Amino acid sequence: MNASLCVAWFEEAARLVHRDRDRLTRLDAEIGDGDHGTNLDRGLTEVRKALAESPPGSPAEVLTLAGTTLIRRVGGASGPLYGSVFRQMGKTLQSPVTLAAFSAAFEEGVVAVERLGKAALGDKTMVDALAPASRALALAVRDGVGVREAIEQAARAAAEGAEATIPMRARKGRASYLGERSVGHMDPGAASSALFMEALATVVREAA
Amino acid sequence: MNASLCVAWFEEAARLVHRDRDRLTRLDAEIGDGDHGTNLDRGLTEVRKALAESPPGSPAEVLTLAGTTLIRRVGGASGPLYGSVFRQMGKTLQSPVTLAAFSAAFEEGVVAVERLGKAALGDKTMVDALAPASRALALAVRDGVGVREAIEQAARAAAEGAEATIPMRARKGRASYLGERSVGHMDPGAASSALFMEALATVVREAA
Amino acid sequence: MKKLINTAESVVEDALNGMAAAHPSLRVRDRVVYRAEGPRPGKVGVVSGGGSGHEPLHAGFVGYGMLDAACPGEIFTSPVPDQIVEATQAVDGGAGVLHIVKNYTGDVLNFEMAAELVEDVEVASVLVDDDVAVQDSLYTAGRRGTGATLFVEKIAGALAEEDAPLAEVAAVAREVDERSRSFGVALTSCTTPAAGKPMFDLPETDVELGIGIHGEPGRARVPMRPARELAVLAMEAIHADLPLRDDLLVMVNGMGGTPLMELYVVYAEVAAFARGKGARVTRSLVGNYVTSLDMQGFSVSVCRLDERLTRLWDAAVETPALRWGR
Amino acid sequence: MKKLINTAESVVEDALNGMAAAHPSLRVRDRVVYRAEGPRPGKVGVVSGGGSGHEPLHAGFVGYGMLDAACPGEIFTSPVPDQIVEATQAVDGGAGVLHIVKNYTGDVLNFEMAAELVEDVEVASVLVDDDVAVQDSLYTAGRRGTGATLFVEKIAGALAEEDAPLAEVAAVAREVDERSRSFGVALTSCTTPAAGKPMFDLPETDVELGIGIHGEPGRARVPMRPARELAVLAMEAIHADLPLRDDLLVMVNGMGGTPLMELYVVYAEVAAFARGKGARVTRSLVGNYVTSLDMQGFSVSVCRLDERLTRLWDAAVETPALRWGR
Ligand SMILES: Nc1ncnc2c1ncn2[C@@H]1O[C@H](COP(=O)(O)OP(=O)(O)O)[C@@H](O)[C@H]1O
Ligand SMILES: Nc1ncnc2c1ncn2[C@@H]1O[C@H](COP(=O)(O)OP(=O)(O)O)[C@@H](O)[C@H]1O
Ligand SMILES: [Mg+2]
Ligand SMILES: [Mg+2]
Ligand SMILES: [Mg+2]
Ligand SMILES: [Mg+2]
Repeated sequence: MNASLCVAWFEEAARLVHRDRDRLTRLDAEIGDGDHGTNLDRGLTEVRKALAESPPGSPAEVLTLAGTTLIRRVGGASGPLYGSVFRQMGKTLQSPVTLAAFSAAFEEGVVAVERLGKAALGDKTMVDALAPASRALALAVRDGVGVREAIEQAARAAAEGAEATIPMRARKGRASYLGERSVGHMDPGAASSALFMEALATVVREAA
Repeated sequence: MNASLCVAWFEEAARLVHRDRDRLTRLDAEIGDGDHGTNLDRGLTEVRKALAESPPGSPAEVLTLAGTTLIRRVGGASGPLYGSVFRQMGKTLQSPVTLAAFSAAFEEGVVAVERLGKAALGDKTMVDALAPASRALALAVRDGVGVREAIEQAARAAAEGAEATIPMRARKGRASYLGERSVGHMDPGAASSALFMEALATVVREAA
Repeated sequence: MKKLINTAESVVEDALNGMAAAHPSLRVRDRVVYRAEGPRPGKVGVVSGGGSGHEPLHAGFVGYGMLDAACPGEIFTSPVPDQIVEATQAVDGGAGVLHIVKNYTGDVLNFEMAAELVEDVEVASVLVDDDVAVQDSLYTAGRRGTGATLFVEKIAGALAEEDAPLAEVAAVAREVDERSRSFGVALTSCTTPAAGKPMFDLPETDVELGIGIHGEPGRARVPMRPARELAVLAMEAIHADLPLRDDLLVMVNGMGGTPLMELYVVYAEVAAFARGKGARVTRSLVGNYVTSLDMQGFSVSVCRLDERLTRLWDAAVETPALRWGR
Repeated sequence: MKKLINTAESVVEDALNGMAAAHPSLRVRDRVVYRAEGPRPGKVGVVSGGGSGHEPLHAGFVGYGMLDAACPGEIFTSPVPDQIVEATQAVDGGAGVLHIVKNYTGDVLNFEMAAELVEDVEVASVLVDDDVAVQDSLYTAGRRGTGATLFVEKIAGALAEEDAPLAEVAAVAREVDERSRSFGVALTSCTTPAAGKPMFDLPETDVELGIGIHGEPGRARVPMRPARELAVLAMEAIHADLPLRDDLLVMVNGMGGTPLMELYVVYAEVAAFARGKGARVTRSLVGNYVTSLDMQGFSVSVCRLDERLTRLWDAAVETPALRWGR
């Protein structure tokens, strides 16, 4: 993975989030406060702008700039949380960026969110999409799966993870205020995490 | 006409206004402020109570008590206006209460409203129902028509007068604020005046 | 319709009980709201009133530097003469009483009747008629009294507090009315508890221009547009009638159901318009002051200040809804 | 949806421009609202913030005796660390700065990040979590911060004005939070400008109990009932968690679209309930203070006062939305 592929990742993520903005906002309206789509859309627009203004030279720098921009421009819970994922990835990503290096950094990013949000698997948050994606990546590395296939598997795991939040009862974030009533709705942050992984799969597929 | 017939008049009017409260309020919502039905319903309930508590000995006293009660309990435009009709009638009604005496007092009542409200025929107010009713009474007296028939004619004239307010453009009261937009709606005060006359016709018919 | 009421019949009474409980500075008796401390000898009493549903007007303006008493009627129904007579006699401190009356047939008639019935108290009356949406002609009941009522009550109340004689207090009230204009815009209708449904139907695409404060439809219905354009429409209507110049007091008033945030959006445009005409907005007020139950919308009221009116506006006031200087 | 806005994107900016224009006592810069006169040496700075859409909270409480700065985020979105860092550094008068943070994940995270980034300023943080509708357990993000935020800001602000040290100002803020509870009821949902339609559908026959201030649905939906019963439901929930006794500060707060008249109806019932429990409501507030855009409904907040808290509540305050004593 090089810097331009990493930039392409955020551009594609921005496109998908913009396309699905209203869906994310609607998911958030059901069990939160109805701003997740606009929050992320605003944040990723700023990320694109920042990446275009001063194109970073390495994937690590792309991730750090994206993370910092999300923290500085989004607000809400998802700003600091997504920002931390990418900042932590940028901080820990080893060169050259092999699948193994990417997988390791991604896991660091997920751990950072779990720590910051004090969230665990099953709490009905973005962690429920991110953690399975990280696990899929790690397994792919272990089994020597090719990059493209590995990322596809991670994207599928994230999508399934997001689906799996539907029957969960939320224990973190705003949805937790609803208690039982949070059951039956997909977590908006898990849904947007699935979009991030879908975006990665798309740019990796197209780069191949 | 004796005191008890006059009391019966207000009881029947109270019944009709209560029955048509929502219609009067709706008419007032269209070109006014949506309180005419509740205003008159509240006022006539108080009139019934007052008449029951200290039953007056003469029609003149009934009218005066009704008028005073309306002024003291209704508020809005219709309280002072209807109150003045009946107070003025009470003040000027001659004994014995022949049709001619009643007609003369009624005319005095109408003149009182016209003066107080500075309203003339065609301004789209209660005057447009009351004045034709008074004229019908006067004509009936001139032509020696029987009491029952005379009152029926007055009631018909009031109803027609109320209908005739529909195409008018209001020049008095709240409806005047609407200018052209007041056209096409019956004036609520004219509608309630028609009910007063209908009530009188009913009690006279039943007394016969 | 969902409303925080017990019954439609008791809503005025229940709300007055709440006011009395919430504000030890007020005393409520027989449907009149007084200052708890009663009349001050030598001070002109200032009394207003009108239909309920416009809260905080009028009862929320009873207190030091403003009203001595308010007479609330039923919803959108002017009070009855008895209330006004009671209030007038109770607040007279020997210097007479000013009636501040919004120009509606019902208010005018009931206050007139009351003024005739009052005994041993000198009464002066001032009509407020600031709404430029209504043509003052032979073909209307004259302009309505709306937002400027607050200006009149504040400034007349301040002068009364200085022990000015009745004629002067009445004169300044008239002067404020003459120098003030208002215009209102509705995004939605309002719903009275008694009717239980909106007074008029206003589709999602339209707004009513030139509304009053009783849920009456306005003069015209036009397509919805951005806040900036609505503010300009209102200001143009005012400016056409009272050229905006020199020092202005400007109120952007919510109709009851409009969030404060939106009123500030409107205020920014209103202030920019006034500046564009070369006027200075030296005093302002943004909030829900002269309302129409749960209606969404706003009105703008403008008063052309001079030094004396500015001083009286700035004078201390201590009421439930308007308070500064103490 | 009809709203008095120019565009959904610009609404926060436009409203802040309106606030700046309307209140010469405020200065707005880079999405932070400050007192125009700037920090006073030796005084602890008091900063709060959160998503917009709750007006007048927080920016309407910037001024003498309350906040030094407010950081408004986008609608229902907590501010970003940059704003908070800016505000914190700008208002420090050398005695440190208190952050008053409503307990929501987003607010907590952004204020925490800001506190880490601030340089050369001592920062203390207080979480407000007064909403009894949420169980404080391992299975939730903890209780939400709602109406009591106003109490905390007022009382901490008053103590800061007396030049108390940071630790004491933080301690009194924590004490107020501990002594306060709130409960909210929605009659309608609210509509964010971005979404353009109500957050949830609430039929004409039902209300939501235990709502927050971001249009989140509540804990339960029950059939609509008279104001008296809704008030009792709210007060029972509070009383079960914090027994009502001695002196109380009570706020009946409108959610933004509720007319003042209805809030007074509710207040009468709330006060009666408190009296019924043998408590004394010695201070009260009725109005739209901590809102949720155009939502119709109310919340009740109660704080158990002692002599010191009463004195601090009574201390002079001069902000756009809360003002007394000067
Ligand atoms: N404590 C937490 N840990 C991990 N993720 C969280 C936590 N709290 C919230 N989230 C995620 O953030 C999402 C909400 O983001 P967003 O709507 O942008 O912020 P906010 O909740 O402040 O309005 C949730 O759907 C959830 O996935
Ligand atoms: N100046 C007037 N002269 C005669 N009748 C009037 C006048 N103004 C109003 N009315 C009558 O009063 C009716 C309205 O009564 P009501 O709704 O009870 O009072 P308000 O207009 O104060 O709400 C009108 O329909 C009209 O018939
Ligand atoms: Mg959200
Ligand atoms: Mg009417
Ligand atoms: Mg009326
Ligand atoms: Mg949010």
